[in-house]
Amino acid sequence: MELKFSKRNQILIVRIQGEIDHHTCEHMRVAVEHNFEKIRGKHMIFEMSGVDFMDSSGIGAMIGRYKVAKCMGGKVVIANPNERVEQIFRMSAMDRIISCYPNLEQAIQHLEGGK
Amino acid sequence: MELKFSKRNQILIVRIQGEIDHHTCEHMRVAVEHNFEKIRGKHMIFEMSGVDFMDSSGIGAMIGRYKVAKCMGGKVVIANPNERVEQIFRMSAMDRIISCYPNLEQAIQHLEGGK
Amino acid sequence: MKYENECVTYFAAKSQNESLTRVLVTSFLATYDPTVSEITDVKTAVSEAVTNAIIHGYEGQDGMVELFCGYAEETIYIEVADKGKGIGDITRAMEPLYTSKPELERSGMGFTIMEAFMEGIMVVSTPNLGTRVSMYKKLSRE
Amino acid sequence: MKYENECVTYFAAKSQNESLTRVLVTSFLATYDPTVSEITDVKTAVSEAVTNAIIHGYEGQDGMVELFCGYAEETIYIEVADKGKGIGDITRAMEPLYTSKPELERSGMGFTIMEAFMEGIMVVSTPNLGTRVSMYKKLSRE
Ligand SMILES: Nc1ncnc2c1ncn2[C@@H]1O[C@H](COP(=O)(O)OP(=O)(O)O)[C@@H](O)[C@H]1O
Ligand SMILES: Nc1ncnc2c1ncn2[C@@H]1O[C@H](COP(=O)(O)OP(=O)(O)O)[C@@H](O)[C@H]1O
Repeated sequence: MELKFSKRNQILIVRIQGEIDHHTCEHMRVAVEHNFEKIRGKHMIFEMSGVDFMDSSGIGAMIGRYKVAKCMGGKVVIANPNERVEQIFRMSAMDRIISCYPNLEQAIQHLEGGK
Repeated sequence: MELKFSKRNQILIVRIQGEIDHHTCEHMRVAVEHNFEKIRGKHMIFEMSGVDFMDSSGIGAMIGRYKVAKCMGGKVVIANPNERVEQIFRMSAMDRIISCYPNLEQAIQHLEGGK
Repeated sequence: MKYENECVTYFAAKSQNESLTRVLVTSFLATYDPTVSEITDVKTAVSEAVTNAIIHGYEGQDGMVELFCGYAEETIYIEVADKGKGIGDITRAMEPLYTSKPELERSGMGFTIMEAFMEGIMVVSTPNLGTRVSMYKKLSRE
Repeated sequence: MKYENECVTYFAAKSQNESLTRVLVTSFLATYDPTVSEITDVKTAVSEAVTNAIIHGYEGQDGMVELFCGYAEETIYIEVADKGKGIGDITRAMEPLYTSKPELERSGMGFTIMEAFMEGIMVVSTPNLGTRVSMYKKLSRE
């Protein structure tokens, strides 16, 4: 797994490349928390067009990040998940707290449009 | 392994894509013999730029084809082997009976230039 | 059962080996012309079961995990086993969203995904002796 | 020996599994930042030993082949074993160009390649009981 971080106002944008499993989630958790604190972020967007595998560890990791963002009054949003990733998110009914958008622009719009 | 056959006069040109091991060599042997007979070939050129793995089964297969070509008064020549493939050929001293050329044109020239 | 092909692997219960098991099962399947979606189904189910063996079975302690792959009559058979902690209440463990380790960011969706992506699943477990998850899936093979 | 990571696989002695063993060993190595050339070395040596177990050990008959991968102190350890025919004269078997099966288009270069691409190799064999080839290679890890 490779992670690329960028920010836009109070949004931490995380581009994930590769496989999301229990092993790589450990690494992701640490790196995301670190960068989120550094930019004093409020929201997180996970851009997933480069994700070629995800199992249920990905759900756990997203819910974990959701809790962190919620503490800051923020949200977590997924951009560009492939069909499989979206299917796994839907199965867990996680889409009720974390929305998926077909691209980064719409994800940003959603977060900046809301309060 | 994928094989593509073409001919030029009495030369059967075999483009190999993929991995050369004991398993795939079985398939190659049958397909090459069949095509060599069909075109009533004399020489064979194996174009190996697409070979990403070869073990000693490849040496055995090339010597096997050399014997067949020799019966027809012909030769076997390798074109475009990567460094590894060439190393394995050199280790077996096979380069004394089967020459390697850096590209298909030189391989053809060698066969058509000779008698 | 007589398998057309079979392969059993024992590996250290380390998370770095999760990807190895996916690679292994993908390569095992490759001979049988699976669809991309079948490969992903089986890979995901294996990943869930193997992760469970590592996290829940051995809870980070040393141990060996077994992964069996078998193929017979257009069907792929998978077994993942550990000699770890075992599961007390299998029915509850298999409920969607149930997890005994929320503090490790588990979602409780592992078994649900295995059930959704494979055709059949059977779990045998004895507390302190270990767990064996057996799954199968028929390939379409058009 | 205590390995940092280890993995042992038993698979049916079928030639279709030769590529599976290469994929497995590549994936096992991946965690340790090997160079491309180190990966190819180990993959090739494994391919030779596994092919020998299938062709010479079992001679096309049913049987199971064992592939062990271990890692400790920057060194990869590989063992390939079969319970097949065994080797009568190991010294002769290891000579370059010696093969007992020229009719199957074998080149007799298998052991020579294993020796060239790995750092150490040991062969233990008993006629009618089987053969175990143990190899190791230190990784450069710059
Ligand atoms: N191999 C195992 N050994 C012990 N307990 C297990 C094992 N697999 C699953 N469990 C138990 O079943 C529960 C549910 O598993 P699962 O649906 O995969 O969700 P999760 O892994 O996210 O907790 C786990 O939380 C654990 O208590
Ligand atoms: N696992 C094995 N079981 C029985 N005999 C073997 C085994 N491996 C190697 N041999 C013997 O050693 C010989 C040399 O092996 P090798 O150098 O790999 O060349 P090749 O496989 O091309 O014959 C073989 O021809 C065979 O007689």
